Amino acid sequence: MSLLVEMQGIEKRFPGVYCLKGVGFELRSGEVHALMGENGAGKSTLMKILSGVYQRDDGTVKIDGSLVEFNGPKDAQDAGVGIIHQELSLMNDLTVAQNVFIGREPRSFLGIINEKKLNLQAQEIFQKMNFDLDPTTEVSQLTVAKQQMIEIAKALSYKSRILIMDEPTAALNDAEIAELFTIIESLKSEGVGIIYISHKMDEIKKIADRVTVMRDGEYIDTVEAKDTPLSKIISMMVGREVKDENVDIPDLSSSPELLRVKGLSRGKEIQDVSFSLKKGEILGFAGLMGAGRTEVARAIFGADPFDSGEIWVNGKYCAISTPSDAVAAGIGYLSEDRKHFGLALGMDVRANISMATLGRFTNSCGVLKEADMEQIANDYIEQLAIRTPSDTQEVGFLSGGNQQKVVIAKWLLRDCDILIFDEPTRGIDVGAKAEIYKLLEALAKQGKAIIVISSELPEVMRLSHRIAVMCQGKLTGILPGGKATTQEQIMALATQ
Amino acid sequence: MTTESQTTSPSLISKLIKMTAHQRVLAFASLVILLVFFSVTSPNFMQMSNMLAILQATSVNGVLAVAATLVIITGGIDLSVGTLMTFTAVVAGILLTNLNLPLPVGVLGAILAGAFCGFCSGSFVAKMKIPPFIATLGMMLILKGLSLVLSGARPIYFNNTEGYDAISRGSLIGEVLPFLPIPNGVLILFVVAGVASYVLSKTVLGRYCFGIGSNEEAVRLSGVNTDRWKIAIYAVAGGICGIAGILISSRLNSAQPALGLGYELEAIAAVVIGGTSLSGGRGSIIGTLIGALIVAVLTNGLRVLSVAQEWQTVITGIIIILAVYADMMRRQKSK
Amino acid sequence: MTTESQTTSPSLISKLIKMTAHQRVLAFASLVILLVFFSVTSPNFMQMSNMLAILQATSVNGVLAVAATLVIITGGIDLSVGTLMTFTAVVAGILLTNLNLPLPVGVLGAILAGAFCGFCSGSFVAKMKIPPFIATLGMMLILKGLSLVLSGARPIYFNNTEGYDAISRGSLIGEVLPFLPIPNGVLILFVVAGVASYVLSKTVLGRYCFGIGSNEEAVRLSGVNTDRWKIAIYAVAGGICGIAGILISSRLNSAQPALGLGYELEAIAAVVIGGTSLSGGRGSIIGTLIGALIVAVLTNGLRVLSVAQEWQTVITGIIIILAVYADMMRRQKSK
Amino acid sequence: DDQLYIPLVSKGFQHQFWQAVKQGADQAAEEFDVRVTFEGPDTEAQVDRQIDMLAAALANKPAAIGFAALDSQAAIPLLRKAQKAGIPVVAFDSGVASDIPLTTATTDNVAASALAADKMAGLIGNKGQVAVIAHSQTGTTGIDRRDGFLNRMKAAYPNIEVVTVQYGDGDQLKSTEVARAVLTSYPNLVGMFGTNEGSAVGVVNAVRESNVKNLVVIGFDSGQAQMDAIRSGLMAGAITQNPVGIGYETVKAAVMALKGQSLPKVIDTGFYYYTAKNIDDPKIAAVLYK
Ligand SMILES: Nc1ncnc2c1ncn2[C@@H]1O[C@H](COP(=O)(O)OP(=O)(O)OP(=O)(O)O)[C@@H](O)[C@H]1O
Ligand SMILES: Nc1ncnc2c1ncn2[C@@H]1O[C@H](COP(=O)(O)OP(=O)(O)OP(=O)(O)O)[C@@H](O)[C@H]1O
Ligand SMILES: [Mg+2]
Ligand SMILES: [Mg+2]
Repeated sequence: MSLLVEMQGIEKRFPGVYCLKGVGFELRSGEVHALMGENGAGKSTLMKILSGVYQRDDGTVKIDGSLVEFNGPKDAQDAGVGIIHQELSLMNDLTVAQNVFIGREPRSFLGIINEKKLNLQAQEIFQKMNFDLDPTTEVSQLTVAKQQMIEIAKALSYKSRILIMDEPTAALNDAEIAELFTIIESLKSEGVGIIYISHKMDEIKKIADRVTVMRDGEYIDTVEAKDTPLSKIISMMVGREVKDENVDIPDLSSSPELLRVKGLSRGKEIQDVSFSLKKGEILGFAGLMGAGRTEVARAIFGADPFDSGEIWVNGKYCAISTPSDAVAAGIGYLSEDRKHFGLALGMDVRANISMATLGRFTNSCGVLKEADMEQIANDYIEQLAIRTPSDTQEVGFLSGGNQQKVVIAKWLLRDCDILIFDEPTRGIDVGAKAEIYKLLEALAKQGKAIIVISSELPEVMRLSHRIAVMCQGKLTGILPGGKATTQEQIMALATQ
Repeated sequence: MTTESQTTSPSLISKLIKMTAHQRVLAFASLVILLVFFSVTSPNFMQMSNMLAILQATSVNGVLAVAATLVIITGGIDLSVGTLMTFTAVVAGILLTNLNLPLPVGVLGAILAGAFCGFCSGSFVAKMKIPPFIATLGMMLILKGLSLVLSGARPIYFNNTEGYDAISRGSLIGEVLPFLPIPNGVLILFVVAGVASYVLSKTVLGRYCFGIGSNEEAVRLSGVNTDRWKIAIYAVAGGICGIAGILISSRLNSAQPALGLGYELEAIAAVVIGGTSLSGGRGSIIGTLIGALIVAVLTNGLRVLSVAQEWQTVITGIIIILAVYADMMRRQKSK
Repeated sequence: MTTESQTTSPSLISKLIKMTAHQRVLAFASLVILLVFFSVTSPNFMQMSNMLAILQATSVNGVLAVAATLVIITGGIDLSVGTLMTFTAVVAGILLTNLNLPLPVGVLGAILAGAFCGFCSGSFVAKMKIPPFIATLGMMLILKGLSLVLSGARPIYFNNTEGYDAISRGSLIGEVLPFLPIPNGVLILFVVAGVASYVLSKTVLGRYCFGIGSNEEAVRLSGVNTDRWKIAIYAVAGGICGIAGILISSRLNSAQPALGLGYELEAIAAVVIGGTSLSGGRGSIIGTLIGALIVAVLTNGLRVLSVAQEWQTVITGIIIILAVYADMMRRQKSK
Repeated sequence: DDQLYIPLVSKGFQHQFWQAVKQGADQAAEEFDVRVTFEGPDTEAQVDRQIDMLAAALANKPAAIGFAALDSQAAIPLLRKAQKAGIPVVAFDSGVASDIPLTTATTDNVAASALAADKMAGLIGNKGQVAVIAHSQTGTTGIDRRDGFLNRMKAAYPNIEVVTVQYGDGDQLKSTEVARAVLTSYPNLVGMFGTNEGSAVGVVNAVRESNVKNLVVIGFDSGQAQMDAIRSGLMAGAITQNPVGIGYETVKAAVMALKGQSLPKVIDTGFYYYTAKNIDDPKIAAVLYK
């Protein structure tokens, strides 16, 4: 197998952040090379350098053995490097097909676009991916998961020899992940080299040939995937052992009910959803992409209107029509889409953490108590190990996983009685994930009621005291948590 | 984007309702309501000559609004459309009257001058990373001054150039269909709008307009040279302003160097009333045309009703807000 | 946001360079360059009386720009600041001259009228979901008309009200320090700017200003009633325009009902020159003040140099572009 | 250089009327060997801008100042300052409500448009509907010319009805649009009066575009388009002031004041009614600008 990529001594600094400290990396043709590391280790930055988005401060990049210099993404594309970015970067107002082929539209004389051909080409790619989507749908109408699939389709359409996938599965469900893996296999056989970044450890065993681990902007080691146990990789990443116990389900029979949802409905998206949640309970929501879990959560939170149904909090009927009603009633909601709904990217870490709780940090004249906010922000930065130069760093400059932690901190600080976490560990590294699990359990023990929506079945099963399964807008069943339920039982309800 | 009819019996009426409920048709609703209202309240409103006056009044502002639409869809703004129009009119005046060149040279010169100024604004925005508001505000001031300098601060009359005033005032349609003497200015507006609409929806330039307005970084990351395209879009918009310059100077048979200030707000208003978002990524030329027509009908109607001028302004303000509100409701429902 | 010094020996000079290289200080660079340039080229520029004239000229536009800054930081725009100022001046005139009420009533009335209009614009934006451009454009037209209606289209003079003109023209500072007769109007500008700056950086209102501008949906989903805050912000901006109305009418000793049109662009220009982004989420009052001063110094300096008026406009356009360009470069470097 | 410096702060700049005033001022500057600058705000509503201009002019320590006040009171404090510094002030176009200006070079706008009313009445046989397209609702010239016409009609011609006054801001295009709407709403109109060049040309454009016949149009000021319209008969006639003369007299008065010569309280530069017949008379032609 020939060497496709050879990166040596790559250095990169941002203001206040020494991000890459002489990192090396190599990729052979026909291999899947996993790049692992904690949040903020520098994985995405390294890949952005390889794909021409950032310019390196020092070091060399060779492709096919010859030195290259990329001045922009176009140069990298021309050299055969394709990338799926960690953060979605789509044009929301354009259609799916228009997004996939932006810059490469089939055009005739005078730049007139052949829209039919464009849609056909997109259709072809989707078919290859076994992905059912009308190419003329506007991207803004799609869920994050589908948008992620479009990013993948877009990267595939370049037919690159070097394909970088930066957390492609963070928003995907098992079915789509399986689909993606078949695609990866066939690309491998065509001799494409794939760099794969993910925080889902089980995936590494499934598809990676080699694994390179980074920590704190430094290169640690490269190992063969099949010879190395996961625990070894994890300890290389984190620098210590990570232990995660199994769930122990508390006895909640005498616990009072905090939340009751009765007959919640809206069109086809939410159909007559009813359930209840006790103090101290963690209720997991499982389901396939588009099952309607997010819709239910947003409706309860007042983010979207619903047609009919009632929400009872603490035994009292609650008329919720806006998020501020919901928060006043003690409900918090962590959105699955941090970029659009979770964070003010242009503001600093401190401001984002305190955004839902400003009332607590103001005096009677509306003047903010900055010192208190700084204190609290730093507490959470420490508690959640948020990697940031300071609490006044703009959130937009943090790595994806660290951004997610900031949103979590915001809701932890708000201290709601009922917390709805939609994909809380999306993009979060193993070590931190275990920390967050422990945190959720501790919160439940303190008497909070928690809903966790997750597309990772193991996560739902690991955390939940009960598991609600949704399918096409309906709640198809509620299963007991812990060892009592198998993946197969959940899948059966999710695909009714 | 479909709306479901409430009735169960598929009667003709329900079908009609269904048809008119269709998004595109409803966009005209405010316009139609205004037309009906003025027709009822004033017997003089609904005459051919007044309709032509309204269309004529739309022509210049409409063309400027088309230019502004392109730039606004990219997420930018063009404050220089009004003075750019004036500047190109002065250029045409110099070419035709002072230098006595033939008519096509003057027309082409004005359009090229417009495109060049647009090219400059575009370069300020794309290459120097100056916010469009400032780049085009600066351009507006520069052109305002240059128009006065070039013309010696006096109007340039096109008396030497045979047929110059026919560009806007003549009526090719009227020669063929004498009962429909639509002035050429209006015809040109519709041609410009038609071409722009085609370019926006069917060509690469249009695609990048929407793409850049929607998420410039994403387009750039896809390997498109967004800077170059942005410059191209501003240049095209500038060229269209050149056409507006020809139209207005032909209608006034002179290049008036002091005119044009304040026209930018009116053009942008037409664009936004037409449903194009100032944050970019969304918009249509047909919407802009409707927006320009709404403004023109409203202005004309209130004048024909002889409403006192100060109240005209008040009512215009209220109706613009209501029209856009109606449009927002319609869009929300059709979702 | 730190800049690393290139020199290794920590000499005094390198320290000084480091200090001036600091972001905040450099923001003044364009302003200082202009001041130095005009001082060198014209002996009459750097006189106390001319400096005061510049400050006086900044006062009204500065206050309007402060109001516009608040709205722009939320990602909105306020086109009504100019006519709102006029409207509040007319309200003050009616209260003080026509109704002969005492001075504080007139001042308070003007500010409340401004806040009420801002409240209306804010409600259009927040509750009716009308784009800020249209909501405030409508408001601008409504107020333009109403000012004429209320005043009977003629100026209202404040000759009955003892001391009204001292609000802007008098000099409290001058009474204490006779060599520094800074007019009260300028003092008021700095007080307004100081308070606004404090509110923006230290209070909930300010925090939500930035939050809404940065990502309104994220703030709403944090359980904040963004609609109510948006309305509050527009109302505060309207109240500030009321202060501008008092300032200008006191300076002219009359409420001029036709004034104010076009002032919105100038105010917004000052805001954008000062580095506030029209897409919201970023900005500062100090920047806006610098922006307003740059415009005022430039205008005054070119006049004092007796540059022909048409060239004044051209040069102003060029320098505004260059000043913003320099600012962009500075920010890029300091990153 | 040791030329005397006399800045003129005017009511406007770009419009032809003010350019003609500037032209007269430049003529005088050459003749008396002084340096003249000429400035004015964009619109006649911008009272405060004009005051900023006056302040900048004073900063330059001028020998004398020419000033056409947009508001008769607003500039008084600055003028007092000029007086204190011994800078003579000459008002032009319209007066200042104060005795600081040594003289005012102006014409009577009210009387001028009353003359327009008389001419209009004569041409339409003292009866019928007429309309006014004015250039400003709040500026002094706009008000004077409008009211001069209206009051004269009301006082002297009971059978003539002025049906509407609409404003086109002196912008040719807008005035055209406004005049067309007026023609639509009043089909029986027999006469129209445009109160400045832009308004008058707008009326002419509207008449031409809507093919109205037998409408008596009377204009104000001059300019190529208006003169052409008079020659071709589209416009019956127009009132002209002597803007070039206003500019000339202003500078001349300032120079005389500096030499210590006494000045009359008002320098009336006069106004004329011109038609196709007398447009080429040397006396008329001298006061028309193209
Ligand atoms: N544009 C930037 N400006 C400042 N700091 C940056 C910028 N981009 C990245 N960083 C910092 O560089 C470090 C590495 O970020 P990077 O995105 O490469 O991490 P990552 O390994 O991809 O993490 P994750 O798993 O969370 O995606 C982080 O500390 C981040 O805050
Ligand atoms: N903005 C939107 N416009 C139109 N349809 C939407 C929108 N958002 C979601 N949907 C549709 O609503 C349905 C439910 O989506 P939702 O996001 O609630 O699913 P989910 O169970 O949370 O799955 P996941 O989050 O894994 O995608 C899907 O069919 C989806 O396509
Ligand atoms: Mg990353
Ligand atoms: Mg979801």
